[in-house]
Amino acid sequence: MVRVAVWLGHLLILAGASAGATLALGVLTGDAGTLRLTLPRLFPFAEMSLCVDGLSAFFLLVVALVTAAAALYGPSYLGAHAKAPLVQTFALAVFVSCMAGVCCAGDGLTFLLAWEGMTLASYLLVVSDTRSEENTRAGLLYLVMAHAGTAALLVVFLTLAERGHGFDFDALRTAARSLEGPTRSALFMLALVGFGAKAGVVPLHVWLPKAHPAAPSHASALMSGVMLKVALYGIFRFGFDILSPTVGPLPASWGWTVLSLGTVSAVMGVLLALQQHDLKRLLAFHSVENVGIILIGAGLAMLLSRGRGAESLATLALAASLLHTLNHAAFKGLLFLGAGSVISRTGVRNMEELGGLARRMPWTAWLFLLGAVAISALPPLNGFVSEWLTFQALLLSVAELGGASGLLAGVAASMLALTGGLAAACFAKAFGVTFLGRPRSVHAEQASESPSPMIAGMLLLAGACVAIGLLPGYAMRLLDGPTQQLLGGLGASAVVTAHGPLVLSGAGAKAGLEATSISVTAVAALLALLALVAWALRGWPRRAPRRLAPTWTCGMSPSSRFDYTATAFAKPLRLIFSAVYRPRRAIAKETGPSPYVIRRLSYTGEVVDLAETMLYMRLKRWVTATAQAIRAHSTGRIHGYIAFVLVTLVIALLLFARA
Amino acid sequence: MASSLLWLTPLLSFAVGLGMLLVRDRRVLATLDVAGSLAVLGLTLAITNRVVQAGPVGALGIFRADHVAVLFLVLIGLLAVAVSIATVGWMRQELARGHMRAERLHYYYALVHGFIATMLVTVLADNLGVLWIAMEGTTITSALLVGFHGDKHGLEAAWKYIIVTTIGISFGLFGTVLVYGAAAHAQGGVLAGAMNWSSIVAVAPHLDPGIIRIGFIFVIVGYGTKAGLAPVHMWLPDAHSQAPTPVSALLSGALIKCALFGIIRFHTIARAACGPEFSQGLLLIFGLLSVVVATPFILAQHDLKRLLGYHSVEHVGIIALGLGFGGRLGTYGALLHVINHGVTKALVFLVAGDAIARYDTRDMRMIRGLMGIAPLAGTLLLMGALSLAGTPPFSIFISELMVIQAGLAAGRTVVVAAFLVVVVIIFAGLIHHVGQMVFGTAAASASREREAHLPMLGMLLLVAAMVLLGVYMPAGLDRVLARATEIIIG
Amino acid sequence: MSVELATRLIDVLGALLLFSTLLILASGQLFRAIYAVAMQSVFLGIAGAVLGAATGNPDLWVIAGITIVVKAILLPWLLIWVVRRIQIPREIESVIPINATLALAAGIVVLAFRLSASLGPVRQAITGNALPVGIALILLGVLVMAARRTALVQMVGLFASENGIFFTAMAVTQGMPLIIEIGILLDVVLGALVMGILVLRVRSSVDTDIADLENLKG
Amino acid sequence: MEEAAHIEKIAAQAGLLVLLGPLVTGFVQKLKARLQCRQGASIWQPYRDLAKLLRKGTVQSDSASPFFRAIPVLVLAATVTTTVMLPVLWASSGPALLPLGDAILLLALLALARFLCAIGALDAGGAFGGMGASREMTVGLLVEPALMMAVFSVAVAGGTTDLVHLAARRATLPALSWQAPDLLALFAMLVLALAETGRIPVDNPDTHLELTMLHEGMLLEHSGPGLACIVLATHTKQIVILTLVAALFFPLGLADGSAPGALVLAGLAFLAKLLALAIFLGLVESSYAKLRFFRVPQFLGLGLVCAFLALALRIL
Repeated sequence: MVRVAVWLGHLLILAGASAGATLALGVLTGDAGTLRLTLPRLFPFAEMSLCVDGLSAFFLLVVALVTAAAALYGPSYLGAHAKAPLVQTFALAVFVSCMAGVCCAGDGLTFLLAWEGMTLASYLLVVSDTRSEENTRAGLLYLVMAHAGTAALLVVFLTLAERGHGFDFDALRTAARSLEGPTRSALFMLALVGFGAKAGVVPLHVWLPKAHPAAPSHASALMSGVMLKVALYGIFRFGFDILSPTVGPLPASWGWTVLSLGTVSAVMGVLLALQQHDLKRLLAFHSVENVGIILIGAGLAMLLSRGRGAESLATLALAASLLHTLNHAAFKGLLFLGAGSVISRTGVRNMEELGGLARRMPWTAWLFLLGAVAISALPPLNGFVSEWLTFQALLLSVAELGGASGLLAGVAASMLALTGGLAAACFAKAFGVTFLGRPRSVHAEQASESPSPMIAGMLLLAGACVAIGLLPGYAMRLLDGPTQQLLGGLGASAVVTAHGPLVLSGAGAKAGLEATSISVTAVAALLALLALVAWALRGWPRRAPRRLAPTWTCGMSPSSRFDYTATAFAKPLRLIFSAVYRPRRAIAKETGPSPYVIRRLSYTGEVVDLAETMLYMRLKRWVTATAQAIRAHSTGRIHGYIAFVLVTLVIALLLFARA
Repeated sequence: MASSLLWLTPLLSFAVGLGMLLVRDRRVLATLDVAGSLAVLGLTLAITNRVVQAGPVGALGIFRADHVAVLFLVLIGLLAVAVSIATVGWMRQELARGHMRAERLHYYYALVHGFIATMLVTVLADNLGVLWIAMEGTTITSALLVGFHGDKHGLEAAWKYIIVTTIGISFGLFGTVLVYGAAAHAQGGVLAGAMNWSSIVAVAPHLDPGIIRIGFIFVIVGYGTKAGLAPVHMWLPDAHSQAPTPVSALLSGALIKCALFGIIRFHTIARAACGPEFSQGLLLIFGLLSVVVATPFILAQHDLKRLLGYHSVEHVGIIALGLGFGGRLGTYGALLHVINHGVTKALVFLVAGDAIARYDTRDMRMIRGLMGIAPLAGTLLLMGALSLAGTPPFSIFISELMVIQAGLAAGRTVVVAAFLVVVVIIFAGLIHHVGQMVFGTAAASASREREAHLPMLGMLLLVAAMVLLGVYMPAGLDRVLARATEIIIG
Repeated sequence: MSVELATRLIDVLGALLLFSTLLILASGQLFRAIYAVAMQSVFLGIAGAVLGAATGNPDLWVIAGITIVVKAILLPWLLIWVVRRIQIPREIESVIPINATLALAAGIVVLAFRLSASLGPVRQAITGNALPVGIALILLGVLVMAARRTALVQMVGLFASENGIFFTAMAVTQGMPLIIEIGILLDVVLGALVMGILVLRVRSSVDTDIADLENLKG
Repeated sequence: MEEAAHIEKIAAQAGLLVLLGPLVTGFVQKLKARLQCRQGASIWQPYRDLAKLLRKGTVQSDSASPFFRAIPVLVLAATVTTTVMLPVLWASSGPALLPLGDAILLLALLALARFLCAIGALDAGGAFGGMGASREMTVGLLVEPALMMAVFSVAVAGGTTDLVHLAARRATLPALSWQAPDLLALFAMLVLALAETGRIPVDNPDTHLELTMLHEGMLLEHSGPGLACIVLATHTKQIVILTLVAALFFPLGLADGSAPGALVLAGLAFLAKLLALAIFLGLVESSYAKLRFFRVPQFLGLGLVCAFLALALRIL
């Protein structure tokens, strides 16, 4: 009975997702222009409406993609080990529809309502999976951060609505036109804080790695893969559309802020991810990294935006960042689903206790590897495409901008390179330790492949990763709408795929010079060809048959204890970047009769998240301490009460009795 | 006919109260309770209907119901019904635990209805003197209810309550006298109903601003005490935490609002007499103070009901802010917030009462995993808390939205900023407390008896209102609110 | 009786009322305080009568009568009954030392007079110095409640401050409507009764003064 | 037609690089031997080793997964793919008919190879593989950004990251048009090349003590043809790196047509560059000791700083 309901729910979600996808594609491919729909008037003071333009449609597409996969994946997953499958199905439905609502909102009120609905539904998903104290705390932190963000957004929306006499986006735009510079920038910064808190921008990210893993895995996929994007949608919508001045470039301060925030988030996110042993937490931290990468592109586009004579370059940057949005949704969704299938089969999240799953769950393993390659920005998958575009944009703008901004772009470029390397290392670790080697626990020992619906969900996203990687030109066409809408000028595809859909070219190079262009498709073909050749080479000439033998462990009989653990794998980086990690370690030695005979060594170590310890912990401690102190001062004496009344009256009389 | 309703309504509930003194049987009492409340609700709705149809209506020269009044009237009726339904279940638990003695039940019910009657008179009064008398009446009846358990803490709370609020109210009376004096002077000699709000408002622009200022200061400090505005709020957490839970619900949900009603009446006069800046400025200051002062006590609180008490302080502050920001939007938002907070706070108090009964403690550190042992109550508590904290799709979000927008419209950016910061902090505190109560695993000692669904009806009624107003504004309510706004800000 | 005479009389009575409140403040004995407030109520009644004579408004006579009956006889009697009922220390313990209290009182009186001095034409609406005296009485009454510990003294303070209100109310153009005055007095009596009940119940259950309870805090 | 010719050129260059790869290794080994006053093996030894390995059978770890066998092949493929992106003999500044790639793609492909290698090392599930993988990835992620920055600093000047165009463009500049950034970038490149080619002082190609291995450590479990693939990949990677340095900084004598004279010249120039860089490798390797692994970051830090300065000076 319950199972049927869960299935039905997910099928409905799937249907909704496909509907949304078709709608979005319709708008993006230009058949249907901008769609408008006025909702029944719920509140006297504001008219509510939906409006799907290019930008909305693109993000709607992102939502729909991952949602479809999650809907395929969900039922079996929930069936496996859910506390309250019905509640979670319901919450999931609300969650995705609210995300779609935010993307399609045509006015501030609809936006805010959907936005908060999104928060609440995801909160429900976070706390409903396992009722542990930890999850409760994670949910609390999440809710508080989200609420703080919303407070900032409220100011932005209400200020504009107040000036524009209406919540409708057009009204907000007209209101924004009349703004003077400082106010405009102040509002943008507020919006950045509001959306950044939801998007997990460092240092507002602390809730993310705690909350995302706590939800059921396909919900985590949606939170990490899509919800962050919805927040980014807000940044795009406000930065380029609503708050942007009608003429002239965007204020340089915006681009600077976004670009630097993006860089910091990218590096910090991946650095912290490297030290995680909880599969899902690791992935969550990578979301911080990728949001950073997306913001790098966005910030660059802001710096280059209108009226600096580099339209095509700005378009390139924006296209890179938008494409990465789509890509990250695809591969992060895939990875979370993969992690989920591991967890649902083993019940273990700590990768130290896994291992050897590649043989037991081959599908999951292959797909996870694919996702890992994609997220590490390795060719020939989609992650590489968007990062290549970002690199091109950065390099060309270095020359274009020059000076401090140029240097910033240069630094961003090198940091991006570092990020790529770190990500590769991180996923070599994650994949290797989780799926390869020998199983390190009975759970891993007894694991078996997940049911086909879950595999199907992953396949969908994997397909997206490969398709975007090999045929980037076609994905690029989807970006025409948003890029033209936000920056004007030529669309993305005109700029980026100048030499045909299979060739990417970093446009906007200096006059008279040939734009750098690559064809991932061709390279992939070459790769495949060479692989075949090599395979043939190793197959020929005939030789003695293949033998199996135990791994070389200096002559001792190999066991899973010889496997290199995740902690050990990340050790060099822990030392190199100890300034960031502030690693703590404790080694307890249990010696036998003589101090030289060691019975047992137990090692415990941890790294800290600087933002958490330096900012939030201190803030929390300070606030609670003050509150305690104030509260301690209140005596329950009635005379005090009366005195307060008397004094208040007297003061009020003294101050206000006379005009 | 319609005019007679004005005095029939309080009279009815008073009569019900008196009648109860003669009854001993528990069931009959409960039935009378619910029936009486339902009748009151019906009558209030009838009055509302009349007012909406044909404008304000007066009676006996001292009663009058206009659009402002009916808002509060309906709120009282609604809460009366919800509370009396919930009382059924609560009373069972209390008797089971021996906190209530069966032979004293009729006093309890009688007092509750007397209390409701006085509140009705308060909002129906046109004559400011009658307003004051009824207000003092609420103090007396509810003070007895606060101390009803007769334990040390209850009596202490009752004493603080009656003493402090009586002082406050006497200030209110003095303010009333001054305004009356000014009015009588302006009208030249005493004429019929010189003490009636309606007639005073008529001449308000000609009143002497100097004396009105002093009068309004006395009123806002006086009735403000009763309404729980900081810094004269201190009795409130004591009383609201010690009172029997249904009474707490009424105190927080309805009584505070009656005091605000008094303030609003005088605010209208003061606005007309000395211009908006004066009274709005005062309201702004008290509002901000209340919101800020409540914060630390909410954060570092362990007693569930005290927590809710301080929350009432915060929300009264928000209402005052709305009035203080002024303008159509602010006033509208404040009035809407009166309804929203009344409904939500009553709900939360009732659910909290259930939780407290289950765990037999008010210490939030002892209450864990309510969701596990009482799913419905847990859900309601969570929803209520989220609503109190101002998250959509619950009603309070909408009114807070309006208040904030009004603040920005009034150009009070600093106040709004401070307000938002504090609200976020309070949100953190509240969700921290509630999250830990709702989730986690319950102690073995907690009672796991199945939830009786009939009493829950009362709460569900409130939840329905809470969610409905969060996602939709009925046209009728909107019209009443708009008209009431006009009445207040002219 | 002519208006000037009335005004002069009212001023005198106002002074007497102030004086009696100061007596309450200064008194270290419970009974003295009670007698002082009773005396104050008598003055109040007289004031009512004077105003009634001056304005020829019969209501004021009635009010004066009721005032004397209720506030000068009934309530003091109630207090004394309570005191006799429960054995409590007869001397008043202070939260704020008496001299400090008196200093504060002086300040408050000055404030009250400054305030009403700032008022314009409306002063004619209120006979004599009834307004400043009223304000002063109210604040002083509350001061008593804040500065003295015993519950009963707080009740005394409350009555004193209410007397202030009544004084002003009477002096306002020909007094308030009779019905209202009666209602108010009724409330006062009821309130006093409830307070008395509370005091007695605390005494009977836990043998302390209710005003000393301070367990509810924070 | 022209496209076909283009493909031929590219194929020829790629083949050349793959074939010359082992020779460079052999030459360096010979040089080292001589510097250590040893006779040393012939410079053709690497070819013999490869042939031998190809003929051998395979011994595979019993705990390895199905991935294991595919990895050498993929590593080789990824590495060899990079060879088509380099200007070896030809460099035309005209539009690329086959946009096969640029510096970024090249580095990314090398990273892919490294990634796969590391996975293979973890697959067998021995401590040494894991250690090797961990260290290799660490070195790799330290080298990569620096390498990128060095390349960028050149690319910014050239306005493109396409190596062929870069080379062609720089070849047109007067021979001694070097500025400070170029020198810094070159220096950085040389430092990083040592690390990237797995040479002392970062790694020791001919160690056989597991604990000191970086790259070798990852290959422990590979054997026979599989090992051959990876070794070949290693040779190829080395020559690719050297060619990259050459293409970025000494784009001299590159032919712009298929005139035989120009071709011969280009060939000789290429050999000369390789020789110079190989000698550099050999000299450094025989005059330094291998660094402790945790000193390596400081060594690479040098390259990182140089590369960053090169980029910064280029921009400002």
